[in-house]
This record gives sequence, structure tokens and C-alpha cells, in this order.
Amino acid sequence: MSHISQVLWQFLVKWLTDFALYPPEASKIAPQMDALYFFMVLVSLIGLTIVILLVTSFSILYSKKRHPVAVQIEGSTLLEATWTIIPLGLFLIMFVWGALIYFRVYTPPANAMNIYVVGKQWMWKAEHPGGQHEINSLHVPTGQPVQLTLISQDVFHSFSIPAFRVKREAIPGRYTTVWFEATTPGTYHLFCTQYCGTEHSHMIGDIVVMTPDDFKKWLASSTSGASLAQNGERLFASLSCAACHNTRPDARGPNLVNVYGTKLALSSGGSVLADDAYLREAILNPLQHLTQGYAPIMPTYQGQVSEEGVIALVEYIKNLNSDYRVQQTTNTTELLPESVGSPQRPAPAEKKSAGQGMVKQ
Amino acid sequence: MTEELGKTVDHESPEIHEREHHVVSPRIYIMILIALLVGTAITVWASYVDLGEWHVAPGLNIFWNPIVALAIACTKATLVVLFFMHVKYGTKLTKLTVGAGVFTFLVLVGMTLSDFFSRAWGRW
Amino acid sequence: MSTTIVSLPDQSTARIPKMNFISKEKGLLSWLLTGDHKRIAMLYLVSITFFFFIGGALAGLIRLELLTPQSDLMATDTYNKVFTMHGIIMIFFFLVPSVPATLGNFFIPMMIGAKDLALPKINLLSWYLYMAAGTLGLYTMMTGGVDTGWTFTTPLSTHYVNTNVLTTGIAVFIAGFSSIFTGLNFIVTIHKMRAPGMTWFRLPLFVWSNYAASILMVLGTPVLAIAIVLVALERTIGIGVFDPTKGGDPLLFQHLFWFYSHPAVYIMILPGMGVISETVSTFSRKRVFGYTAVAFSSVAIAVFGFFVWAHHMFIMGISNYSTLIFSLLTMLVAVPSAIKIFNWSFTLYKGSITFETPMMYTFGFMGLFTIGGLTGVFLGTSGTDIHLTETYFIVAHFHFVMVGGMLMAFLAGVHYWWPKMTGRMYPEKISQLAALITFIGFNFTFFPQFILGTLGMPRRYASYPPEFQILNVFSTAGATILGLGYLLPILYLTWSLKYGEIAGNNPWQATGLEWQTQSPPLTENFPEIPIMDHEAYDYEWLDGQKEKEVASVG
Amino acid sequence: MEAVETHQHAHPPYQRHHFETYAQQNDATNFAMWLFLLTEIMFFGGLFTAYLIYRNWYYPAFVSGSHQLNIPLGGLNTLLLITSSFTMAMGVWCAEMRKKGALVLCLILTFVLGTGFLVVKTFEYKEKIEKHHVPGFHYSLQSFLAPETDEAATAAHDKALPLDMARHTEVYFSLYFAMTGMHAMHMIIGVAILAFMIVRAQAGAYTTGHVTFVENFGLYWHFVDIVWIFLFPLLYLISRH
Repeated sequence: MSHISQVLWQFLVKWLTDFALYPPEASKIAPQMDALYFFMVLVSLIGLTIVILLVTSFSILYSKKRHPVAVQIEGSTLLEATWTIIPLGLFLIMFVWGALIYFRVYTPPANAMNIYVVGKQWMWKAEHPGGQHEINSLHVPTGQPVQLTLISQDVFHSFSIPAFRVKREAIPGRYTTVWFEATTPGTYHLFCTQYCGTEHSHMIGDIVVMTPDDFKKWLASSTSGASLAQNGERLFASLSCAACHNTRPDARGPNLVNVYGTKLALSSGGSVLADDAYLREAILNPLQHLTQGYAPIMPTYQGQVSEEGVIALVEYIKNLNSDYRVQQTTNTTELLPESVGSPQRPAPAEKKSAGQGMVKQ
Repeated sequence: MTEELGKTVDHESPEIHEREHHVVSPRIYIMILIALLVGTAITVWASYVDLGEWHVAPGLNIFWNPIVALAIACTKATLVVLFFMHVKYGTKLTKLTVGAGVFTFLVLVGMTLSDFFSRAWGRW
Repeated sequence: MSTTIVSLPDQSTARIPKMNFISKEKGLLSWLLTGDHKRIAMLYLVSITFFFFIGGALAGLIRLELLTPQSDLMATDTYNKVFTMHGIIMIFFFLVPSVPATLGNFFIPMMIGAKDLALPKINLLSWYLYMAAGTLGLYTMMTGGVDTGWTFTTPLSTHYVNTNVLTTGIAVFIAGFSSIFTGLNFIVTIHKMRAPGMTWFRLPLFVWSNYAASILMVLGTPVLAIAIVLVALERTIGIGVFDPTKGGDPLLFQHLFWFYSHPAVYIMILPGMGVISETVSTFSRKRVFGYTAVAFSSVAIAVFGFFVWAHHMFIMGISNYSTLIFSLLTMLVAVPSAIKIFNWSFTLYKGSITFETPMMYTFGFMGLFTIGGLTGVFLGTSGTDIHLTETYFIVAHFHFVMVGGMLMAFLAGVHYWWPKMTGRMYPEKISQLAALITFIGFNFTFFPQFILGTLGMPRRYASYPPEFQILNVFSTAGATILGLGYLLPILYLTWSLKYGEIAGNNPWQATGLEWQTQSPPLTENFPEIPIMDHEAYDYEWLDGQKEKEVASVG
Repeated sequence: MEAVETHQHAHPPYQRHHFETYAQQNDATNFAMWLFLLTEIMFFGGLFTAYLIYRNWYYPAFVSGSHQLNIPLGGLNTLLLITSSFTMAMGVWCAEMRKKGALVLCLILTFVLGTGFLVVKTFEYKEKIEKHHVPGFHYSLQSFLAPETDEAATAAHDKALPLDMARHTEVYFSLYFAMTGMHAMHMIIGVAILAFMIVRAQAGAYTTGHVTFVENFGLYWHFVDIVWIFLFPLLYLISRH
């Protein structure tokens, strides 16, 4: 008996010390979302109270004991209009408020620092622009908007940080983005919330929020030697991209310098913003996104470059702001044995220069 | 349904029913058959002709070929529904049922496509 | 003045009528080959109860596993199979057919004054399809189960799991046809089989809500069918409609799936709302407040129900503009539910209320459904959906609607119509106790899950961070109480089949046509086709009838 | 409660017990058939949605894929189906007019035309299988990467598709097989029911004034025809100029 009460006691203590109704607010969006959440809780409580009050008071006042004969009432248009319009109005307020938050969460600001996240069964891999890799954890600084560009290698996953109130599915075949600005240093939960197979519940990790100084130290201490863009550059060279995408006047492909963020005219008509998603598509399905004025000769790299490899390439092209770097890669190309362009050419298996595991074998 | 609302179930005798039941004459069937065959011929022919496109806006071109093909298909389908399937002579309820089917179909197609087509739109 | 409305015949002389639909023919075969909608309803009642308890046992396993943060009771893959089978069984083999196929099947023809459903053979076929699907589902469970979640998300279901997706898919496909046939039968019956004088606005609201649900069944289910066919083809021969590596879009599957599965939640809840309209009126002796509004809100839910499916996909990468539209439409679909709740509350106003078991369940429904509905607005609002979706918040939300709403309504209906179905009363005191236990157990089980969800605990987790344990322990404890609450009815209802008091024609003094005939009814329901000469829920007409009867007997 | 005067006149033998009048029974079954067709619309609706999306995404792949189909065969099938729809409509008319011999003839014609459609479809499928155009493990891109090696592609003056677009022809053929396959499934069911109906019609079952079954089957058959009316231009006739 005393044994049981001890367990119960511990239980109670634990409950009272850990008790929380909502997770910590550790991002800039969190208080905004909580404001809406508590507004809705309030409305719900009022609504629920009204229903409970109505039901209980009517039950007491008009129980058969007190009120043996019912008075038949057809209805009341006025009352019904009231309880149609008031909830509708409240719901519309919630809709507008919610939509504002929704658009805020999924529209990253221009100055956000970008981190790539790849989900696969059953782990999260994060790639910092500086080349730092993380598995099942993510280090971010406070006071700096961080944009996550998510993609999945296999099934749907969902990147959820309750403390930041953000969540986004990582889906196969397409980049999705979400952003946040952390405010409070600490370690928070990272969950995969979309059911993704056997070890779904083990696809969890930590979000480590640090002060900007600590973050800098962490970046310096966990660097892998080459930045993401440098990895991309190596890959760019080993895939001989520069054979076409160079600055020569007779270049067969568009020049990629400073291409990121510009509007491109497509040969199919229309234009497109050269963002991450576009660059990825242009590498994997080039002919669907052909730039105006170029022949459809680019081979697809679908199945040849892993998602991490694509990320490195995208990051490289993003940071490409001088012709010099492209020329450097051209020089490497000349060392390669085969000419470029034939569609079924296997990717060169230069493991050393291609960054670890970025080219699929 | 609005017509059905408030109306009681008809308890007509079979004789009245017989009179209301419209029997379509074979001549109409033959005419519809010819129309359908002609429609098929036109679709095949039209698919070999370049009907051009309409530049609504840069990046938004409407090709006439698929529109013509679909228009012919819709016409043919309407003929079958109206005459072979007797909807033209059917009750309001039958017409409403057909309408409801087409409507829900359009909801499925339209609302799904609304997602696919607006994905590429710029962000706010 | 007594505090009940129960008016039972003198028990010393009362007899169950010799000729009734149960006694008409004997033998198992007469049941298995029957065309009688009441017998088919009874077959359905037995079979869905069976599946409910299997699904319930799986729910018990889930709660036991979640008692501790580690996955110690079963391995994660077993847990995944358990929650998948729980979902599939509860949704396709219990909730979807629950009220329509049992109570609806039994009472819709009676309420509109018909001898049977329009297509009795199709009705029987529908039960056989249901049983075939159920058997296949159980077979799947026995031979290794399936672990895709009931949502069959591609590409997980097509390429990344090695379990019986195909057979489960076939089972769901067949179950879908069973529900299409039920819905189709109801629509035809309600349109074409109404008794003379039974106009649309004299129909009981139960008929209206089943009519609305049937529209959803007929128009929604085929889209699920085709989605499952495509998943099956993708799994077997490798077509590429949903496969991203071949250029397909897995979100298209989500669109097709939720095009059915969102309306499906209205298929599940609308008939329950119909039951509540009946019980609220009967036990407060009053016509439902704003009959037309309640009737049209059912239809409005059915129509709007087709426009909101993508609110299940707000964070999945659909276009932001789509989110905007679907979120707005979701707000609109919430309004008819609010209207219903207030109309039911005001039905009590100036009524003469008694508190028999069906009414207790009704009160439970109104409270829990209000919570369930309002928390649905949290999820329909695109901003908060980001934080709350895919967590235990959503689990709690739909259990409040489905278990707190639909199951309460189902139990209310079963108790309410039990005397009509079997001719005998259930024991009142113990069933009131069961209703109370269910209500308490339910709140203990699912309320903590709202907090868990807000804290961020993801759904479908076999193990979880230890700080969530306490609320999970509460939830599991509540589930134990809830389980007891569900065991009691099956015991005392079975008991009452033999020992219950004889109920007589109209123990509740209710106005529906189904109460104006003997219990259990004749095979053709009425000795003569009734003529409806009064509005629905016309208690003054009923009093008049009684006076006439007394006068003619006296 | 009053009860309605029960109908004193004798019911026809084919009227089921729970209906008040034969007209009511006829109306009800007819309405039920229409509702069933509604579910069929939605069933194919899912496929048409998928088709529209991918056609917009992968237009060149759909063009090349479509050029692999045989328009004469597809056109022939369209003719067969439209004509069978006509003979079916005539069959319903014959049943209503109680012309037994003509009804049997119409049903047999419908059966033959329907079977003919399936036979032609089999030949088309066989060709696709031989060319490895069935999606899945054996799928071959040969006809799209090197159209000069392919007769149909050469005839349509197809240019070689780049690899990434060529791969998406598999999506086209997935939809082709899913759509025509589902349609053929409906045809097979229809032809089977027709065979049953021919036997029954021979025995005079439908020329007694009770034509509901023939009428409702006619609705089903016309629906299947309508689906094909849409499938033909959507699958066969993409950009032939």
C-alpha cells in the first residue's frame, strides 16, 4: 500500500511541476499564434458555457416535475438568425486572423538564413550553408530569421517544432519552406508528425537555440571543411555542368552567374522566378523548364544525383556571383574523359571530388 | 428537388403512367445516331487541323484543338443523355440527378485543379 | 405528476404480439435470405457491434502501450498495425454503417410509412458486401495486418511498406460499395416511397439527416474507390499516377482520398444528429425548435461538405491560395452545426423534460459535440492548424465528434428504439448509470489529449518524450472507465431481450409513424398504409389520438 | 390514424409486394439506376481529374504517348460503341412496343458490337504489351527517345523527347491503362449482362410490359458509351496536326 502511495505521490509531484497547457514560446510567431489560439479557446469556452447553461437551466426549469405540459413553439427566425450570424462572424474573424498567421509562417523574409532539411525514413538531415551536417538535430541562432527548405527522399514527413509553433511537411519531389525566428535559447523538441512507417515515433530530435555568439562558435567547431556551396562546386565540376553553363559566347546553356532570384523567360512561354524549387526542377527535369533561347539538350539528372547533391548544387548556383568560379570548374571538366550531352551518360564516379554520397552509384 | 419538395408521392394508376411515359420514335434514334457518327468524324478531322491558339496573356495561351474536341464530346454526350437515355422526356428529378452528378464532378475537378494551378503563383 | 413519460402497458397482461417480423419465419436461413429491412437492420446491428468491440479492443491496446513513454508493450511496427486496424475497423466497419445501416435501415421506411426500402435485395446485398469486406479485413489483421494508417498515404502505402495493403484496400473498396448501396437505397426510398400526406416537411428530422448523409455516400465513396484502385495498381504493376519518381504527384492522392474522407465524417455524424433531433423532441415533449432550419442545415452540411476537403492538407504543400479558399469554406460548414446545437437547446425551452437514458446520452452528445465542433474550428483556421494538426489535438477533436458525438448518438438511438425493435424495455437505472460512466470515462480519456496536442505530442507515436506521460496515464485510466461504459449496454441489452418489460406500442409517447404500430412491428410494418395528416412532432395530435382511443375503448 | 383504401385491383405479377403501384416501382428502380450512374460519374471523375492535371504538366509526353495509339482502331471502336448504343436504345423501344423478335435481334446486335469493341481493344492492348508500353518494370522509352525506330512515332513525325519528358510518358500510359481498363471492365460486365438478357428476352421476359430491366441496363450501356465518347478525343486525339 505504502509502495503504491509513493508512486502516486511521485506522480502528483511530477504532474504539478511539469504541468503546462501549452509549450514554451520560443519563436517570434509563437506569441502571435498563441494569441489567436487563446482567443479561440475563449470563444469556445463562452460558446460551450452558453450551451451548458441553456441545457442545464432549461432542464431544471422545464423538467416534467416543474413544467408538466410543454408549450409548443414553432421556432423564431430572429433567434435563429442570431445564432447563425454571430458564430459566422466569429468564425470569419478566426479565418482572417488565421490566414494572416498562415501566410506569415509560410512566407520567409528575404533576409532569412537558409538551412536545407532532408527527411528520410527515419531521420532528419540538416545541411547548413557553411557545410555543417546534422542528423536529428538543428542548431539555430536567436534573433535571426531562419528559413528551412524541406524535402523528403522517400515518403511524406513533417517537420514540427511545437515550441516555435511551426510545422511543414517534407514531401518527396518538391521543396517546401517554412521559417521562424527563435527568441529564447534552449533545447526544444523536433518531431516528425506525419506518419512515415515503422520507426515514425523515433524520427525525433532536438532544436538547439543558441545566442548568435554561441551559434558562431558552434558553426566554427562543427564545420566539415567545405561549405555547402563548395561541395556543390565540386559536384558541378564532376558532372561537367560548366561545359554548357559557362560564360563563353557560344555557350550551349544559360549562364548561371547571378541567376538566382531573377525572372527567367521560359521557352514554353511565361516566366518563372529562379528560386530553390525552380533550380531543383531545372536540374532534374530540365526540359520542362527550358529557358528561352536555348536548345533542349540538357540531360536529366534524375536518379543520378541524391537530394543532398541537388541541394549542394542549388546552394552553389545561389551563391554564384562571379564568372571566375565557373571557369575554375571548366578547367576541371577538361580532365574528365567523356564529352557531355549524351542523355544516358552515367554520372562520373569521382567520389573524392563529389562530396560524400552526393552522387548516386 | 425544390419541385419535389412539398409534393406527395404520386399514386397514379399504371394507365396514367403509360400515357406520361414518352416513347421516343426510332426516327429520332436514327437521327441521333447519324449526329453522333458525324460528330465522331468531325472530331477526328479537327484533330488533324491546327486550329491555332489564343494568346490571352503572356504565358497563358489557350489552344483551340482540345477545346473543340471537348466541345464536340460534350455535345455528343448531351445527345446521348437527352435522347438515348430519355432525360429530355424524363421527370424533373431525373434532370436534377444528372445535374447533381455533373455539378459534383465539376467540384472535384475544379477545386482540385485550383490547387494545382495556383501553386506556381507568386507569394504574398 | 410522475417524472417520466414511460407509459408501459399493464405488465401482467401485456404480450409481445404473436405476429411480428421476428416471429414470422424461423431459422437462420430465413434471416440470411431476408428482404425485410428490419431483419437486415438487426443483422447489421449484430455485425457492427462485433466490429465495434474488435476496434475497441485495439483501442485498448493502443492506450495500454501509451501508458509508458517507451514502446514496451509491443514493437513499433505492431503498434502501427494496431492503430491502423483500429482506424480502419472503426471508420469503415463501424462508424460509417452504424446509424444508417442499423437504425436508418430499420426506421426510415417506418417513419415515412413505407412497407420496406425501395430495393430490398440491394439492401441485403449491401449487408453481404459489408460482411465480405469485414471478413477480409479481419483476415488481413490475422495474417500480418497493415501499417499504413487508415489514410493509405502514398508513397508510403504504394512503395514503402510490406504489409497487406492490397487486401485491406480491397476490403475498404467493398465496404465502400456496401455503403453506396445503402445510401442509394435511402435516397430512392425517401423520394419514392413516402406514404400519402407525408410531404418533405413532414418528414422526421432523422430522415432528413439520413437523406443528407446518403447524398454524401453516393457521391463521395466512388472517388475513394478509384483512389484505392490506383493505389492497388501502383503497388502491383507500378503505374505512376501518384509516384513522385515517375512524375506523379502524391498530393493528388490526398485530394482524391479526402474528397471522400472529409464528407465521410459528415456521413458518420449526420445520422447521429438525426437521432438527437428525435430524442430531444420526444423527451421534452416538444416539436424541434425551427424544424426547417434543422432540416436545411443537414442538407447544407452535405452540400458544403464537398467543398472543404483540402483543410486536411494545409501544411502538406498545397497552394497558399487554395488554403485560403478551403479555410473560408470550412468556416461556412461549421455554421450549420452551430445552428443545430442551438436549435436543440431551444427545443428544451418550455418543454416538459424527462431524463430517460436516451436523453442522458443526448445531453452527453450536445456537450461533447459542441467541444468537438468548436475544436474543429481551431483546425479549420489555417494559422492554428499549423501548430495543432497531426498532433493529439486532432485525435482528441475527431474522437469528440466521432465517439463523443456519433457513438453517444448511436447509443441514444439504440436505447430509444430498443423497445420498438425488440418489444421489450431495457433496464432504466443501470442504463442511466452506463450513460454516466460513458460520459465521465470519455472526458477522462480524450480531454487530456487536447492538452497533449497543444503541447505538441504527435499522433501515431508508439513512444513519446517522458514529459507527456502523466496526461497519457490519465487518458489510459479514462479509457478503462470508457470500456466499462461500453460493456454494460451489451450485457443489459442482451439480458433485456428475454427479461425486459413488455414495451407496448409507444412507450415514449412519441409522434413518429414508427411508434403508431405494434412493437416489434409486422413484416410489412403497418397493417394498412398510414396517411400522414399532421406535421412531424405534433404532440397535440398525439394527445388527440389518445383521447380518441380512450373514447372508442371506453 | 386513418388508413388508405387498399388497392383492390390485382397487381401485375412483376410488381413487388412493398410497392403500392407498378408506376411507383418503375420510377423507384429507374431513379436508383440514375443514382448508381452518379456514383459511376464520380468514379471516372477521379481519373479525369488526374488526367487533366498531368496533361497540363507533361503535355509533350502526352502528345508522344497519344501518337502511339491507333486512330483507325480507336475510331472503329467509337463507331462500334455508338452504334451499339443505338441498337440498345432500339432494343428498349422494341421491348416497350412488345416486339420480341426485334428485341432479341437488337440485344444480339448490341452484344456483338460490344464484344467487337473488346476484341479491338484486346488488339490494341496486345500491341502496347509488345512495345513495352505497359507501365511498370518492363516499361520501355525506346519509342520516345528514338522515334525513328518506331513506326507510329515516325508516322506522326514525332521528334525525340528528352529523357526527362520521355519518362513522363509512363504517366500517360498509366492513365491510359487505368481509364481504358476501367472502361473495358464496365464493358465486360455489360456484355455479360447482355448475354443473360438475350436468353431471358428469348423466353419473352421483357415483352410483357415490364421493361424496367432492359431500360435500366440501357442507361448503364449508354453511360459506358458516354465515357468512351470522352476517352477517345482525350487519349487518342492529342495534337495530331
